[in-house]
Amino acid sequence: MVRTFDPNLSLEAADLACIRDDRVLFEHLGFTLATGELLMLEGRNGSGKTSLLRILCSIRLPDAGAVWWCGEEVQRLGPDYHEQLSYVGHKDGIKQDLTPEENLRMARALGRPSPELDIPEALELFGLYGFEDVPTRTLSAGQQRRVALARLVATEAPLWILDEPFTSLDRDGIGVFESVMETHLERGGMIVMTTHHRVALEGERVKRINLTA
Amino acid sequence: MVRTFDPNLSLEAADLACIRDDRVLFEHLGFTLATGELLMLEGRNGSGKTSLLRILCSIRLPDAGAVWWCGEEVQRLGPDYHEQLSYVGHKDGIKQDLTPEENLRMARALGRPSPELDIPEALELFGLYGFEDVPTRTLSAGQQRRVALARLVATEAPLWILDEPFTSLDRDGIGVFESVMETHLERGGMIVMTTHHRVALEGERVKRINLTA
Amino acid sequence: MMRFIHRLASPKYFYDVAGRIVPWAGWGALILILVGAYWGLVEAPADYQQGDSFRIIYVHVPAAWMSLFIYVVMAAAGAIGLVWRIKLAEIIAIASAPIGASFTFLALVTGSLWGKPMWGTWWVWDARLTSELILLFLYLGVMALYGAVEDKRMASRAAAILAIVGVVNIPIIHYSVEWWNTLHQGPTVTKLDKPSIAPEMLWPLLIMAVGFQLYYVATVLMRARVELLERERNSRWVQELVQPR
Amino acid sequence: MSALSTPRAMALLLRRDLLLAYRRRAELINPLLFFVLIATLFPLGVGADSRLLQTAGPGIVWVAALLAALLSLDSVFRSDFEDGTLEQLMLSAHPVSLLVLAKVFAHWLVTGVPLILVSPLIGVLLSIPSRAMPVLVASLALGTPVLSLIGAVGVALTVGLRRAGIILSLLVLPLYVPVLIFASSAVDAASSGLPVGPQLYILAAMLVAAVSLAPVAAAASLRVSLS
Amino acid sequence: MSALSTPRAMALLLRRDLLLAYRRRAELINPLLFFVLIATLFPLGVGADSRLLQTAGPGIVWVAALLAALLSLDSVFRSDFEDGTLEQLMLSAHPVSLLVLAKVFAHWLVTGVPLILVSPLIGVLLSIPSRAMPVLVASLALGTPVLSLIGAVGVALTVGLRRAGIILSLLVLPLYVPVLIFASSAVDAASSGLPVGPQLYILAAMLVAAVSLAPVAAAASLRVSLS
Ligand code: HEM
Ligand SMILES: Nc1ncnc2c1ncn2[C@@H]1O[C@H](COP(=O)(O)OP(=O)(O)OP(=O)(O)O)[C@@H](O)[C@H]1O
Ligand SMILES: Nc1ncnc2c1ncn2[C@@H]1O[C@H](COP(=O)(O)OP(=O)(O)OP(=O)(O)O)[C@@H](O)[C@H]1O
Ligand SMILES: [Mg+2]
Ligand SMILES: [Mg+2]
Repeated sequence: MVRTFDPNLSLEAADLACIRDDRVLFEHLGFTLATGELLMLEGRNGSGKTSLLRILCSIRLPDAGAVWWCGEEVQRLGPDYHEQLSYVGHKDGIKQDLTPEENLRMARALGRPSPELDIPEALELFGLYGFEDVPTRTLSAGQQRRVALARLVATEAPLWILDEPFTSLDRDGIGVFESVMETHLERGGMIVMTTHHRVALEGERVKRINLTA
Repeated sequence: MVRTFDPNLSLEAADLACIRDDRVLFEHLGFTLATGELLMLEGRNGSGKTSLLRILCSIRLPDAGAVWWCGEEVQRLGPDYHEQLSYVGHKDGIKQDLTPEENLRMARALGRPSPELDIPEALELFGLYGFEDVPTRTLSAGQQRRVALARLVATEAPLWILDEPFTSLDRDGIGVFESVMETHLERGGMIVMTTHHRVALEGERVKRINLTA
Repeated sequence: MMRFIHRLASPKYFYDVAGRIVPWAGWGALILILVGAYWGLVEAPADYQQGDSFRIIYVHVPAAWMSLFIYVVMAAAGAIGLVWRIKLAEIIAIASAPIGASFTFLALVTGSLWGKPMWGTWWVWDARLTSELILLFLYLGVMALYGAVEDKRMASRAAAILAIVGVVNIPIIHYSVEWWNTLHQGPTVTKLDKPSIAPEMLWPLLIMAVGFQLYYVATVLMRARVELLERERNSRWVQELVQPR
Repeated sequence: MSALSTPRAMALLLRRDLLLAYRRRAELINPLLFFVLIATLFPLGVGADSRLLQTAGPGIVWVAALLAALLSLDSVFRSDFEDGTLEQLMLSAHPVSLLVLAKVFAHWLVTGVPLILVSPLIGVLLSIPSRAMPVLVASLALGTPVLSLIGAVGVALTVGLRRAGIILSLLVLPLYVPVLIFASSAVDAASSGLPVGPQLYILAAMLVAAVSLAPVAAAASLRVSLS
Repeated sequence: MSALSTPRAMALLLRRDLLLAYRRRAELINPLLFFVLIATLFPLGVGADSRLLQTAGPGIVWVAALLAALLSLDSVFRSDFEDGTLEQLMLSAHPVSLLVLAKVFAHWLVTGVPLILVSPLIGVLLSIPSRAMPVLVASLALGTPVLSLIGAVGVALTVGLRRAGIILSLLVLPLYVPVLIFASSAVDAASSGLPVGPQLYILAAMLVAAVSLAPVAAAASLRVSLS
């Protein structure tokens, strides 16, 4: 039986604004995301997608508005909120001197370990079989990105926040990761992401916000 | 009148090999590239594309074989070869504390300034109008990539070596850069590049090498 | 001649030749060192000023000479490897470093053991002692740099550059006793015209020195063979070598 | 599966940092070598008068220790910041201040402890009398963790604020001064055969204060630096 | 349009590096601050016996200068390496060794010159007699460029390594020792009213040798580090 996440989870944002150097990137931005839904942030280069994602993670404070997780403000939840989310940013967030395996072990220590996939399985899923015990610095750009993404499946968090996850991936890699996202949504997970690629996920569960407009 | 490059230029490689940590990435690799041609390197993550590009730039020594520019070995040409090429790697190669304009000025000092486009025009071409005098660090990932690419048109080099130039670009940006490459080839330039995206350039002038095979 | 050099530069040929030299040099070193030690420590007369403590000279001086000699060999081999990209030279250079470091250490230790009875202190900050200590740090630096770079081909080239830069220290060590008036002994043995040392003391010293040389040859070739196998482990000749026949 | 307990996560983080240090074991002895090098540079610069050295000895050892700590500090957060793993730490399910404590402890184990072990040797090179050696070792054992802890706050501030380099020197070094003064005066007193209790008690008190306050301050600084 | 002449490219690179330093002007005074702090920490650690200080003074100034140089070295190539601009330099149409020379010159202007300017003040703090001040300034003027040049080779060798800070000091400090010895002995001699010609000539010779050799060695090292 496939475990599912609590169906009452929700991520809400209202009236968010972000101002950088006097330029208003966005204002009055709000949305609600329920389980099984994907929020796709679109917009041109420099439209504020990364800034918004960092606000949703609570790494950055919004210039107005607030973000709620299951009805509570994320700033006040602190580690309790962080336990529920996994973030993959423009930077991979892996240690170059550790092996992929050690990197994932650390990720599991910081979050919640996944009960379904252990570390070798997670690496295998992303085609890193045979590379699990070399220093990550000796991997190619795409392989490093795969390690960062493997973190998502080696831990268990209902909310994924992804900033251009497909960067440097080859077509195989993109295919694999799309099916991983698919599964996550089916299990009742949520995803907020940006990408300039076309993504194969469609349907009602995909919401879109365009920051350029 | 559009200036064209010397039609006798050529880039040749023969019997190249690259070995990393005992793994042979490629062997007996050779090609010839004439003016107006594009060489597209394909291959999965970790197949050795970046390594090959760095060998072609003469940043890295091949484990076997050699590369020739107009019949002379590139290792021996040194700066004379470097004057003929522009390289955009995985890293942008721009200084975060300088403005885009200052970055391009430096690029022009290190290579050959383009006689056709001055710096503001090059930035304008890549949609960076209005950002020419803010520190590059405050630009978004895609905007930074655009600055790196603007270097190609602000200087004049017949050979472009590009490692996934489309990273972080939005669709507009991709369109612009494809037409820039088109023009470069028509003027008799040469391009060696990798990408996991589909590129709109086709025809006889596009050669392909697949490193996975 | 060129053909011979070319053949020697081929890894497999070098591996075989070195394998044949090692036992000769090794046994030679052992015999010479034993003879020299017996002659020096037992037979040779005691010094009229220093008594028996002078006998440490038979270890100290050859070790100090070796520490300088090996550094020069290392830097020269490094330079050859860097300019002509000869793999064997790189390997010789890097194999020399730990041996040279040990001889330097030995020279420092025996020197300060000798210093205690002679100067009444283990250590003074005089020019020769200081520059020899710097030599130790240079050796350590070369080894640390080599160890820190992942790609061994790059590592040996980086280490070679450092070794070459450090060569400036060698004349400083050698001439320090002339350039500055120091506590340390001036040239006694190496004066060109006539050594100011009794022949009964000189002979065992020279025998020890040759013994140390042979010891270096044996160990450096051994280390080089190991390093060579490791770097060439994918090549055909190594595969054939390790294949059980 | 629920999240690991916080102590367990701290232990794993500690292990990770030690492992990282071990991966670069060639560099592991480096703070140590740096310490030794500085301690030998001084006699070279100052001249080899051994009476002079003896008076200056404790000061030199402690200034060297302080600089070795300062130089190795960067590694506490800088590389984590640059590769994005610091973001991951901040987004972990555990209180950041405790994770910081684990990281600082790892830093101390890797840079402070070797200094303590090698200090008697340096003491000999600098002609510190042997009756003062135990006090030298004790003062380092109490003092170096304080250096790591205070330093962590400084680095946490400098890691994000691009121009905060100045804050590191301005904030950290002056805070180091009391440690330096009490520690080297303890060693001085011991060389002259005077009691050293008061100085060591003060150092111990500093250690307690630093352990309880510095991680919280560092965590807060990191949060500011990252946003 | 053909490429710029090499001297012009060097001038532009120099200008760029100075501009970058100016952009981070808050960090600009960092090495200086460090220099001042060390020079003041010593009296604290050593105790304020002024006869002792006077003998130790030149050594302390020079050790401080040497450490300040060491600390600021990283900035010569490190940040260029990390953002990929170093690759661009290596692929430029000009000889790399000359570009390196321009960068080192910028580094010296930013870190060495302020030290020289402030050194008389430090000299007073450490009770160096005023007749030795000109020699102190002269020794710094001849010596600090050598430190920058030698340091550039070390940084070029270690730029590819993470956490190279301390391995760097292991490589560079031994090579710094001769500068330290001659420079501080010059100041010592001047304090005692002895002639200082020989030492200063040797420093000048070192400078000439370093200017001609170090850029070449650094360029070769960069080529190795990048490949
Ligand atoms: C830690 C202390 C010492 C160190 C580091 C040291 C270092 C050296 C070095 C590097 C050499 C070789 C110089 C060359 O060939 O250019 C040497 C040679 C020599 N040392 Fe020492 N030494 C030390 C203590 C002593 C002491 C205490 C004595 C005896 C008083 C001594 C006597 C000699 C002699 C006789 C030579 C041979 C000189 C010649 O003819 O080349 N050394 N030492
Ligand atoms: N610094 C290094 N040290 C050792 N091995 C390396 C290093 N860099 C890359 N490699 C190895 O070389 C292989 C090829 O890497 P390269 O970066 O050339 O791949 P790539 O084709 O560019 O991949 P991508 O599409 O992910 O960018 C990798 O699998 C990696 O194992
Ligand atoms: N550190 C910063 N300081 C000041 N302004 C910044 C900073 N980072 C980003 N900005 C500004 O915020 C704008 C939005 O940046 P952001 O990174 O959010 O864009 P993005 O939508 O993620 O773009 P991309 O598609 O290129 O990744 C940029 O145009 C930039 O000018
Ligand atoms: Mg972005
Ligand atoms: Mg690549």
